Amino acid sequence: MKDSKASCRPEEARDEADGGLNMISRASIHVVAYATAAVAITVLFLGGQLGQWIELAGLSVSRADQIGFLALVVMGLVSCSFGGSRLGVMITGTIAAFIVLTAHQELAMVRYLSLGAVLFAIGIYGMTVSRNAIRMLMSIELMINAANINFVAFAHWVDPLHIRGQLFAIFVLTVAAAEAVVGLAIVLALYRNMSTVNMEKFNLLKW
Amino acid sequence: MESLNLLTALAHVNVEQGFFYVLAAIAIPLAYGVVFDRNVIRSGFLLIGVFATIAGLFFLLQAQFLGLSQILIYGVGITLVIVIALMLTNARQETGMNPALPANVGLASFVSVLVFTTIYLSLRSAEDWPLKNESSLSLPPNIEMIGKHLMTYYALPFEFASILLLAALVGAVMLSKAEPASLANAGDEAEQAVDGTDRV
Amino acid sequence: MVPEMTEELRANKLKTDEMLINMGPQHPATHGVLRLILKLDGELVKHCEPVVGHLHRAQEWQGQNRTWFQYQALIDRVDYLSGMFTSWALARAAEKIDDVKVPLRAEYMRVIVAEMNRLTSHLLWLGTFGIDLGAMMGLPFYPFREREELLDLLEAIAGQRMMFNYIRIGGVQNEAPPGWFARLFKFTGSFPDRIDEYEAILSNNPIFLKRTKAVGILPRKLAIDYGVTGPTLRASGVALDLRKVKPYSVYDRLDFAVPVCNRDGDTYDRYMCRIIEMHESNKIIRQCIEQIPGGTADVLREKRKACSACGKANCPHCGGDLAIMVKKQNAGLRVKAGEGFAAVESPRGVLGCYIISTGSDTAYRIKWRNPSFSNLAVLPELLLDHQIADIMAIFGSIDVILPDVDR
Amino acid sequence: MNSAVFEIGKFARLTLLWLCIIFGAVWGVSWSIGVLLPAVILSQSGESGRFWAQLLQALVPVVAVALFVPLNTCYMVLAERRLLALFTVRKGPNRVGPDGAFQTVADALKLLLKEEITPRGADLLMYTLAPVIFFAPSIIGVMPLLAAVSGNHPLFTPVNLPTGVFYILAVSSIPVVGVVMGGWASNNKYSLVGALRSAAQAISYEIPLLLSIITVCLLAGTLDFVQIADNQRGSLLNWNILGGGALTHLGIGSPWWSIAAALLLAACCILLFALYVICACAEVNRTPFDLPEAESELVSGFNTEYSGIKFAIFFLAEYTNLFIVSTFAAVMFLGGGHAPFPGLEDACISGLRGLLAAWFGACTPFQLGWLVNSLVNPATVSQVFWIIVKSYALVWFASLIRATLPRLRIDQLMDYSWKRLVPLALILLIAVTFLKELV
Repeated sequence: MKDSKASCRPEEARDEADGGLNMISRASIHVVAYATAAVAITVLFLGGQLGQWIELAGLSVSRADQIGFLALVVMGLVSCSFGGSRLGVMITGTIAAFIVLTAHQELAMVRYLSLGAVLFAIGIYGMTVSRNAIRMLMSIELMINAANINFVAFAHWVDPLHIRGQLFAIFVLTVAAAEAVVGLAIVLALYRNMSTVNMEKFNLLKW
Repeated sequence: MESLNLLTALAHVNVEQGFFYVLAAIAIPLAYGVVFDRNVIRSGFLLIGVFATIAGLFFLLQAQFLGLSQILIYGVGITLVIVIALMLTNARQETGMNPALPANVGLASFVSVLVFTTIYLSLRSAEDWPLKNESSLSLPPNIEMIGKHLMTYYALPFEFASILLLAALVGAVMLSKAEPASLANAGDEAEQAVDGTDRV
Repeated sequence: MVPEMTEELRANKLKTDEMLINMGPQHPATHGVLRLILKLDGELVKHCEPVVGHLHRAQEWQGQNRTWFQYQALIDRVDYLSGMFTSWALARAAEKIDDVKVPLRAEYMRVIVAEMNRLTSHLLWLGTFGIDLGAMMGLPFYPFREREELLDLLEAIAGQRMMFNYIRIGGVQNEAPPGWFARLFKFTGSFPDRIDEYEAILSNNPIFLKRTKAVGILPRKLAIDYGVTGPTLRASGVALDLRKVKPYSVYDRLDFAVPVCNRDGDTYDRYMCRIIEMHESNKIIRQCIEQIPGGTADVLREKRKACSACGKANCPHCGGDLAIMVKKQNAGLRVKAGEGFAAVESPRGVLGCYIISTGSDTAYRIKWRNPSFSNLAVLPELLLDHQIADIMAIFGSIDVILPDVDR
Repeated sequence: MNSAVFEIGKFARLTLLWLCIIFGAVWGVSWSIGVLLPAVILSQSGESGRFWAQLLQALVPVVAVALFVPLNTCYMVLAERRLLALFTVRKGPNRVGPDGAFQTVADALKLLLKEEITPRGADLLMYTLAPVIFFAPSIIGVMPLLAAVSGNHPLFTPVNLPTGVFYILAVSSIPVVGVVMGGWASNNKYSLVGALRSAAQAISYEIPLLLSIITVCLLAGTLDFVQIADNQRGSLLNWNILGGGALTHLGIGSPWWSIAAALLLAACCILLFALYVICACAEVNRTPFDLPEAESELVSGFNTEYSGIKFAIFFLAEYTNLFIVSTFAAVMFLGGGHAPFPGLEDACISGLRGLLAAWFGACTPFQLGWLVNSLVNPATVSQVFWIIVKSYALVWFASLIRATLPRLRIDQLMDYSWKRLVPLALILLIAVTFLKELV
């Protein structure tokens, strides 16, 4: 029992050692997140006025949007209270930024594409950063799904007659299934040999 | 179809937009959870949630068949396999630790923000989307359409996909087949372990 | 709590994540309070350690601190499914020390009730074995139907359904009530058909065969090494049955076979052994009813009514071998000084009792040799590399009674 | 022997009582909020009440399902217990209510009032979410079946998806997520093993299940429930279990190969039905495939730690799922709402119509005729009657299986699926398509 804890310790130590860059990035995330959270709260308080301003500016926004804003911000706050401070703020910030960026869009399609982009970005982050190989695979699945949203959105708006985007999404689904199966088999085989799924330990091909 | 009138009427009142935001507001926290949750198995379950919301988006986009396939294949099949893999490997190793590799965090967040910005800006800058005006309500059910396409224009890729799946299946079986020698000395080791533990 | 491995251990030996699981003492299928510490690799059992003693009641110590008369009643509780056999072993050991010759009629009565008890025990085993294999609602109740009839008969003769206290030092408790033999004879007539009924449910059921064939193979040598006895041993191909090998009571006068499997026994063989044993026990009971000196209780009663000389020691209807009890059963019951060992073949195997008596109203020392204890000892060997589901099949098939293990 | 007949009689009485309760309640409530209230609203407030009337009508299927599911579960549990008692020479529940009719109601009340216990170390969110995820699909899954059960009655057709079959298949694959989630979140090793078993089992039995359903859909040529049921109109010979009408096309002059193909097709379809029943048993965790909750091995598997209302929800969902697969089989294989003989159905409908006419002809002071006719449509009633008879027969059959067979082991279970059922399903898929063209 003690040994396994001891084995964690060096990593934590290194965590602190190269924390310089880390701290900066954390701080920047905080700044971004709090800023977007502030925007979200502004949206919450302004409510109807924001819609009027947008309409004044020549754009149209429907009542449903405002209801959507409200629901989103409430949900963000709820998740904030659930998920601990930093993650909650990040989530709220992302949602708020997402609303602000997409709510006034004329094209509904752009909303979907933006959501795809958000999920894709989250997936990229997870894939780059994950310590666990399986979590990395999950992030890849996330990215593939984000791409699928785009395909289906395009099929709906650009090619409703021949919904070829949906066809492509089906092929993507197939490939993703194959990828998941083989990827997991590789991870399991690695686990059998190395008895860990920690990406840092997979250093057989050092050079 | 008296009852359907109400639903179609509701569909015109921009409910679609509201539903979209609700789904997005579920999907984004869940996706964050997939990446950031300290418990990997839990993030596996959250991934199911992400897939379910994406299936919901597909329903909003009138892609019923794809939405159902998403639930059937992704939501249940793939994620369950992932969760099982997580349970088979030692997930306890990682719980309690920071799930992220610390060295990569700054770079990764930069890259992901960059990716999003790039995509978003390119979306905004595109002026002439080749949009079509046909209402998809009047079209034949998309499952028929998909079936026709798969059997005619896209027959060859379809076959290739099946071959790919077969290859993946065989490959996965070969990779994960346990070599019998590895089980040989498990017994004495287990004995040791039992002797060493608390027998309360 | 799962033991955490050191990094080297993990790297060298552990290939997939193993799991330590406690089966029991409060598990629905451990037949009592057995605790198995299992080490599982996925579904495979990699190590098993039975922990016994949760039901320890100091039965041996109590024997040294209770009068013989009290202890006779107490000892039925050791193996609550076959109480006749424990009291029989005690009675035989005490009689050996005492040099008492048990009347022949009493010996026949002992064999009858003991074989009936063997049937009830096997029937209960059959029902619970079905439950262990997951025939959740279906199976148990058919054997229990027959067991109920037998228990009614035993209750009629002993006044108790489980803790009979019927076989006493020096004979048996009392004569059978009116009509008892007729009922029993009628039951034995229909019972073989009932056994065929169970077999129709189980013996050819493909799922049952899959679950039992080639599962939990107990090699002959291993069984002998561990001191396994009873049907579990005979299913492994060793023809050890005290009733045949070292006939006691009147077993040498009876014609019955001892089922022995001619190969290393698996779970199915153990099941089959017990099924055949039930047929044989049934046969024994029928023979006893036919052979019993003095005829059935009703016949004897009629004869005694008609007899003028009754009550005298040489009366052909009531003296000599037609008595059922030769010692006074009261608090003054004593056994002569000396030591003796006697064993009987209980439904679970060889049940032995060793007594040292100083001639007082309590025993000086009593030691029991319980079949379940030795049979249970072989369990870890049997379970190795089997699946979780097989634990129950194997454990059920060796038929262990936990009070018999822990005493 | 006599006592067995007596017990069967009691069971029939119980069934009748409960059917009256279930369908009386569902019919009464649907009729009042689907017909009576809208009529009242429309007569009171005219055009302005149109929205509310429509809203009420749209709510009918939801309310009907919400009523039907718990009541039906009450009956199914009771029926199973009585049947198992019958099969195993016991009496079964016979204390609460007449012949124990309300035993399950009492049990449900007890479960609702029991304390909920959350084990230490459990993942609270997942632990709470699991029963919901397990239960939601069974509610959603009943919805499109309603259309088939009620013969496409407009009030009960909430989503007439043209891909109803696929919809049910997709939805019915969700519960296993709940099982895995609950098993993992309970922080109990037995639960975890049960959950893993369940996942493996669900994934491997889904394949032959899907294949068998796909084969039937190929035979019927559609994915629409209502259409599949309608295709089997006529007689027993038109049912999909006997080849979906292949036998009826045969005349005296048909060539020998056509006759042979039709007979073969019927045989294949019977096999297909057997395949479906086996896989469905495995999908809804019924004996002999109840490994995830194997009582003698894993105590109670994934729901070991659940108590109170959460356990009740698991229980409810399990039985509803059983009912769904049974109804699904009735629609896909056993002719849906059509009687086995054409004369029988007509007799049913005309008899009912006559009865209604006699009844409402005698008392029409309030001109209730149209109101009643809007829901007591004789054709609909006959349809519901036959489909319910068929699905309950399958449910009882599942009870019989439970009373008979021991449980399989996990490796045997997987073997059975991958080495026997999947090849069989593939062979049947090819054989049925081939023979269908030949007939």
